[in-house]
Amino acid sequence: METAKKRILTGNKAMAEAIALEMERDPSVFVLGEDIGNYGGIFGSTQGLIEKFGAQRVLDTPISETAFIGAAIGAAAEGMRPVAELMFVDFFGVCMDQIYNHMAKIPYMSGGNVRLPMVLMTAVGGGYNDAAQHSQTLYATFGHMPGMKVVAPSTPYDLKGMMISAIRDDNPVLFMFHKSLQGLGWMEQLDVSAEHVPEEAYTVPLDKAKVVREGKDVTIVGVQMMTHYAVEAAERLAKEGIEAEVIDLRSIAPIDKDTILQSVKKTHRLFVVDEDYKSYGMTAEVTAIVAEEVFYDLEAPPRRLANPDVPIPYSRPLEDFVIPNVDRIFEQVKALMDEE
Amino acid sequence: METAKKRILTGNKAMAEAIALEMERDPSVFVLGEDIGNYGGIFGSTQGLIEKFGAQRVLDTPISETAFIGAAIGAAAEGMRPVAELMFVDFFGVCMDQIYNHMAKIPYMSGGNVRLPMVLMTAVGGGYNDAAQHSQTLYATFGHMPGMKVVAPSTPYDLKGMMISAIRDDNPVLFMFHKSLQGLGWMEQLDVSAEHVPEEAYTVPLDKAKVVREGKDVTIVGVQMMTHYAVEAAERLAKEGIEAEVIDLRSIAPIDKDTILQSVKKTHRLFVVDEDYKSYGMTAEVTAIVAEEVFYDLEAPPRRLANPDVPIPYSRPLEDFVIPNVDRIFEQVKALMDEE
Amino acid sequence: MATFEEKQPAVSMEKLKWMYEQMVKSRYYEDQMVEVYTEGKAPVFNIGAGPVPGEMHLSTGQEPAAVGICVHLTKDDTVTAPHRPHHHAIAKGVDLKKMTAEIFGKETGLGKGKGGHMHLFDPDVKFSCGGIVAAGIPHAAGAALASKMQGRDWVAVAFIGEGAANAGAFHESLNLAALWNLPLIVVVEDNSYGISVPKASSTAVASNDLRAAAYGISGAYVKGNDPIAMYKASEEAVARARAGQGPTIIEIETHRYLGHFQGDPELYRDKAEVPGLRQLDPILKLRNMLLEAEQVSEKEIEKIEKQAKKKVDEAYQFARDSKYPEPESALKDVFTS
Amino acid sequence: MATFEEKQPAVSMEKLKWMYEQMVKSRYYEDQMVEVYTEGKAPVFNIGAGPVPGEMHLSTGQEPAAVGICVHLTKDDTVTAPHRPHHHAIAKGVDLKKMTAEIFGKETGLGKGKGGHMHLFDPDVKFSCGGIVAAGIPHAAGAALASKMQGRDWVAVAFIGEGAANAGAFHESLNLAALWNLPLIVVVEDNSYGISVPKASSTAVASNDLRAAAYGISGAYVKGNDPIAMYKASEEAVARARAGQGPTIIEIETHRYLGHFQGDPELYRDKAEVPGLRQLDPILKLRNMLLEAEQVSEKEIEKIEKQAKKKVDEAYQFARDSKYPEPESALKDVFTS
Ligand SMILES: Cc1ncc(C[n+]2csc(CCOP(=O)(O)OP(=O)(O)O)c2C)c(N)n1
Ligand SMILES: Cc1ncc(C[n+]2csc(CCOP(=O)(O)OP(=O)(O)O)c2C)c(N)n1
Ligand SMILES: [Mg+2]
Ligand SMILES: [Mg+2]
Repeated sequence: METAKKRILTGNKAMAEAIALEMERDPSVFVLGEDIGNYGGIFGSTQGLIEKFGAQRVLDTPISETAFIGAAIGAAAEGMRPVAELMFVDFFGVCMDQIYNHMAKIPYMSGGNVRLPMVLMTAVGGGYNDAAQHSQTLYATFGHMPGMKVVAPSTPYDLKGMMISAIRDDNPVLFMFHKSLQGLGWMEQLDVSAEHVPEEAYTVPLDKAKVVREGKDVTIVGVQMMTHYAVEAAERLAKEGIEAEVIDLRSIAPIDKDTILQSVKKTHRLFVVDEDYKSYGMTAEVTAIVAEEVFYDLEAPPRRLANPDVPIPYSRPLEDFVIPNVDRIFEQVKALMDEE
Repeated sequence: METAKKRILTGNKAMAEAIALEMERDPSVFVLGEDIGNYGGIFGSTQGLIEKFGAQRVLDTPISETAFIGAAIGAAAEGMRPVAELMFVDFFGVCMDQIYNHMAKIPYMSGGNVRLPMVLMTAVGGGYNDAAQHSQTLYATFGHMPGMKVVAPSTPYDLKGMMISAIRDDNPVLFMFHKSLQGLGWMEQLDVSAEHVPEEAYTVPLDKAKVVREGKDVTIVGVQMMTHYAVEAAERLAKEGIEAEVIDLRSIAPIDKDTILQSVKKTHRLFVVDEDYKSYGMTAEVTAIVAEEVFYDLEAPPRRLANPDVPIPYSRPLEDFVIPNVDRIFEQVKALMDEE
Repeated sequence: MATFEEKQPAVSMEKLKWMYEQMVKSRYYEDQMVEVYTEGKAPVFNIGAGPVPGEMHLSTGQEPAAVGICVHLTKDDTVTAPHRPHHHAIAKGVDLKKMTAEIFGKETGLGKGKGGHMHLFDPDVKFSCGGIVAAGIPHAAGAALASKMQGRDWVAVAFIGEGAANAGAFHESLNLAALWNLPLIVVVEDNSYGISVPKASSTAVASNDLRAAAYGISGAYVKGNDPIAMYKASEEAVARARAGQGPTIIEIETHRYLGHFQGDPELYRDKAEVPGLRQLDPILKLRNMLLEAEQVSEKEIEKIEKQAKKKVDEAYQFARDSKYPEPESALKDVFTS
Repeated sequence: MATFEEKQPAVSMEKLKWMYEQMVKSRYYEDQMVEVYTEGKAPVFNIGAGPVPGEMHLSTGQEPAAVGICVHLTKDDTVTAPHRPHHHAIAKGVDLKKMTAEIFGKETGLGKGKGGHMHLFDPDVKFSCGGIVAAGIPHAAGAALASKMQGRDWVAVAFIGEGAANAGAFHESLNLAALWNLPLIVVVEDNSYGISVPKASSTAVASNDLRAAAYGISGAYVKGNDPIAMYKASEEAVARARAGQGPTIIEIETHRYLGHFQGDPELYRDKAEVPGLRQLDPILKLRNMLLEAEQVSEKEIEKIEKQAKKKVDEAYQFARDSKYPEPESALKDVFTS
C-alpha cells in the first residue's frame, strides 16, 4: 500500500542532499576539504554543493589536513558549523593531533564551555584493490578515543539521516562513509548503495544500532559492508534452517550495548564480523561487552571474523583473502551453530 | 645463596644502558629526538649518551616529529638502526602517518624486501596531573595497527632486556616506557622503578607475557603500572584467601595468548585492568580472546576495569577517579570472586 | 625615554600604562606561581604533589610579546596560546580568578578542573591554549576564517615559541591563511630555547619573519624584548589584518628567565645567562621610561602596581578557597546533550 | 637546437640520448598502461576490475622532471617518489619487469603483489614511493642523513607534486635537511593541479623554489617542462649536495596530460588544455633537437625508440605471464624473523 513516489538515491547523493538541506537551513554550516568544490568530493559526498552555495561556503583546501581540520575546529569554536572532509580515513595520521587532541578533547578540557559543533567526514573501506594506504576502515582507532561521536552508516537512508543529525549535533562527530556504499558509477554497483530516500530533512539517531534482520538462532553484529554481507549470509543460512539476527552497529562510539545485549539474550550466540583489523578492534569490543554482561546467556563461545593483523595487500587474491566475505561469514556462523 | 653484587638501576638508567651497550656494539645504531642530547631525554631515556657517543650519534632534533621519525625510516631503509624518541605518546597525532602508514607498512608492502630495523620509543602514562594531552598510554591505538611490534615493559630489568631485543630486531618496534616506572627523581618514587639489573647485555623476548605472581583463583592481566597495582591488590586479596595470578602482558602486539589462556584454564576467572581507555582497548582484546578460546573454562563472566571513556582530567580528584588503582582492583576482583 | 631604541614612540600614555600594568600583573602572577608550585613539593620535588601539580611553564621575562599586541585587540579578537600561556591570558583579559582556580584544579575553574594550566579556555574573551606545540595556529586560522565568513573585522593571533615554527602546522596554517587572505597574525616568541635545544639547533634560518617570503605575506622582527617595538609592529599587522590585507608573521626576541618548566635542572644553559638578562628587564625599562616621560608619577606607578598585584592575590585566594570538583564529575562534559 | 631556450646546452650527446631513451620508455610505458588499465573495465568502468585494479596515476607529460635529475644519479643515490611514480622509477632504473608484475599484483612483483602501483620498492636501486602526499620527503632526508653519517657522497632526491609542497612534511623536512646540511634535493613537479585544485588555489606563493628562503638554502625554477634546463639545475643541485653544501628545492613547470587518475572525468579542466600542451611535447622537442644537432641519425633514434619499447613490452609480457601469489601469502612479510 506504499503510495509515496520512490526517490532512488545513491549513498553519495543522500549525503550531499543532507549537507545541502542543512546549508540552506543554517548559514553557519559550510564545507571544506580537498576536491570538495568543482570535483564534488572524490567519493561524491559534496556533489552539487558548490553550484548551489558557491565557493564562499564550499572551500577547496590545499593538501594541508592539519591546517584545514584545525581551522574547522577554530571556526566551530566561533559558532560556525563546519563539515570538513578527510579524503580517505587512511590519511588520519597527518592530522590526528587536530582530530584527537583538540577536536575530541577541547569540549571536555573546557569543562563544557567550548562547544565544537563540527562534522569530520571521511571515506573508509577496501575491496577494490587500492592497497595498504587507501583501503582501511579504522573503526576501532577512532572508537577507542573518547570525545567524538563516531558513526558509520550503511545505507543511503541512514547516510542522509545521520548526516543531518551529525550537522545538528553540538558535539564533534566523525562521520565514516564507506566508498562501496556511495553508489558511485566507477565502482562495483551494489544494490544496497541506492534506495528510496525521502526528500525532506529527517534525522536518524547517532547512537542506535539497528536490527536489520530478525532471527532467533544467532546474533551477527557488523557495520557497513559487513552488515550487508551478513544479511546475505543470513539468507543462505536460512536455507539451512538457521535464522540469524543481523545487527547493523551504525554507531562505533558510543556503542549501543542494549540492542546487542537484547539480541544475544534471545539468540544465545554471538558472531561479530568486521572489515577492520582484528586485534583491539570492533570484534573485540562487542565480544567483550557480551562476555562481560550476558555471559550466562551464551550457549557457545562467541566468534570473531575480521581482517587478520596484516596491512591490506594490493593483489586481488590477497585482498580477497583478508577482507571477510559472505562465504566466510556463512561458513563460520555454521561452525558456530555446530558448537556444543 | 645470591652472591652477585646488586646493581640497583632505575628504569631510565636501565634503558639508557641498553642503548649505550648497543651503540658500542653496532656503529649503525644512533639516537634522535627532542631533548635527547644534553638534556638526556625528558624522561631520562638517553641519559649520558651524548657524553659517550657525541652529537654525531645522539641527535637533538627540531620539534618536527614527522620529519625526524620519517628520517629514521629513511635511514633504517639504508641499513642504519635508529632509535627515535617521541617525547610523549600523546603527540603521536602529529606523526602517526610516518609511524603507521610507513614504518609499520613498508616492510609488508615491499614483500619483505625492505627491512626497517628501528625503534620508536615513547613515554606513556598518567597519574601526576599532566592532564588530557600528556597522560595517556594509548596501548590499543598502537596494538590495533599491524606491522609494528608494540611493547610496554614494566620493570628496569625488562626495560633493559627488551630495549636490547628491540634494537637488535630487524622489525620496527614501538617501545612504550611508563614515566612513573623510570624512577626519576622528580616524580613519585616507586619501589618497583629501581631494581638489580645485570651489567652485561641480555635480551628479553618481545612477544612473551610474564606470570609475575602465581595464583589459582583468578587471573589478573595488566601491563606497566596496572601490573604493579594488580600485584599489590593480589597481596591484599591473599589475606582474604583469594590467590590471584597476575600476568604482566609486556607485549601489546603481538599479544601472547598462550600465557593468558594457560592461566585462565587454571584459575577459571579473568580480570583485566588497563590504564588506557576502556572501549576498543586492551581489556576488550584480552577478554575477547579468552571468551573465544577458553569459554568453557570460565566459571564467571570476565571483568574489565579501565579508564572510562573520557579524556584524562587534570584535577587530582578527577584523575584519581578515572585511572584504576589498587583499591578498585581489589574490590572488583573480590566482587568477581563472589560471582556464581 | 632613552632606554628603548625607538626614541619617540607614537604610543599614547594610556596604552603605555595599560601595557605596564599587564606586564606587572603577569610577572607578579608568575612569581606567585613559582611559590605556589613549590608548595607540597619539598623536601623532595614530586611533580604530582602540592596544590598545583603537573607541568608548569612560566612566562617570566616574556611579557612584552603578549602586551605589545594584545593592546590592539578587543574581546572579539581571538588569541590562541601554547603551553606557556599565562602572560597571553592575562594580556587578553582572561578571568584571572577562574584561570587560577583552573590551575589549582578547582570546580570554579575555567574548565571545572578538567583542563589545567596548559588548557585554559575562556570563550568570553576568545582565549584558548593547548599543550601541543604549534597546534593553536590552525585554530587561530579557523577563527580568522570565521571572522571573514561572517564579514567581521575581527582578527586572530596565534602565539607560538620559536621551536614551534619548525612544526608542519606552522607551514600549513600560514599557507592557508595567506591563500585565503585571513586576518591571522602569528607571533613567534623567540626565547632562544625549545626546552633545552637552542634556536641554532632547531631553526635553519635566522628568524621566522624571513619565512613570510614563503607565503608572500608580511614579516616583522622585534629586537631586544621591547614592548614598544612590539606595539608598533603589531599595530601595523593588526591594522593590515582588519583591513582584509592578510596575515603577518612577527618574531620577537624575548627571554625565558626560568627553566622550560618548573623543576628543569637547566644543565644546558650557562648559569650567568639569566642574571645578565634580568638586568635589561623590560618591565624595569618601561617603568623608567614612564617616569622619565614625566606624565606618570612614581605614586601613580605604585598605584598601578599595587592594583595589579591585588588582583593577582585575589585570584590566588579565590583559587585556594574554591572546592575541588566531585570525583564523579570526571564523567561529565565529554558530550553536551 | 632552437626549440629549447638554452641554445648551447653543455650536455653530452650520450646523456641526451639516455634522457631521450628514458623519456620514450616512460611515455610508452604509460601509454601501454592506459590500455591495460582499461581491460576488464568496459563497458562499465569499475575501478576494482581487470588485470590492473585500484587507482592509477600516470605521468604522461611529466618525463622531463624525472630524467633531468636522474641522469646525474647512480644506483647508490636514493629516490623517493609519490603516488605518480612510474617515470621516476624508470629513470632511476627500477627493474621494469618486477615493477610491472607488481602493478599486475603478481608474485614476481617487487613486493610479491602486496604493494601495487603506489607502493613500489626496489632497494637494489634505492627507489621507493608511496601513496601519502609529501610523506616521501622525510624518507629521503633520512637516506641523506644515513649517507652523511656513513661518510658517503650519496644524495637523496624526493619528488613531489606542487600540491604536496603545502603539507607540513615539506616544511619540517626541509628545515631539518638545511639545519643538518643534508644532501637532499626536493624536486617539485608543478603540473598545475593537485587532483582538481589548481595551483593558485593551493599555493600562496608563485613557485616553491621561493620557499628555499625559509630554510636558507638554494632554489631553482625550471620553465617550460624542459629536460635540458632540468638537467642543468639538477647538475648544480646534485654537485652541491655531493660536496656537502646542503639541500636544494627545484621546481619544474610540467604538465599532466591525463586525468589525476585514470577514470577522472576532469570536469574541472578546459578540454582544450591538453591538446595545446601536447603540441609542445618535450619528447618531440628533444627528438628534433637530437636530429638537428646532427650527431644522431633518424635511424639511431628509431633504434633507441624501438629498444625502449621492446623493454616495456617485455615487462608487460612478464607481468602477464607471471602467477598470482597464493592467497595465504597475504599473512606473510608482516615481520621478518
Ligand atoms: C607536537 C609536540 N612535540 C613536542 C612537545 C613537547 N614540548 C613542549 S614545549 C616544547 C618546546 C617548545 O619550544 P618553543 O616553541 O620555543 O616554546 P617555549 O617553550 O620556548 O616557550 C616541546 C618540545 C609538544 N608539547 N608537542
Ligand atoms: C596526506 C594526503 N592527503 C591527500 C591525499 C589524496 N591525494 C592523492 S594525490 C593528491 C594530489 C596531489 O597533488 P600534487 O602533489 O600536485 O601531485 P600530482 O597528483 O599533481 O602529481 C591528493 C590530494 C593523499 N594521498 N595524502
Ligand atoms: Mg622557545
Ligand atoms: Mg600537481
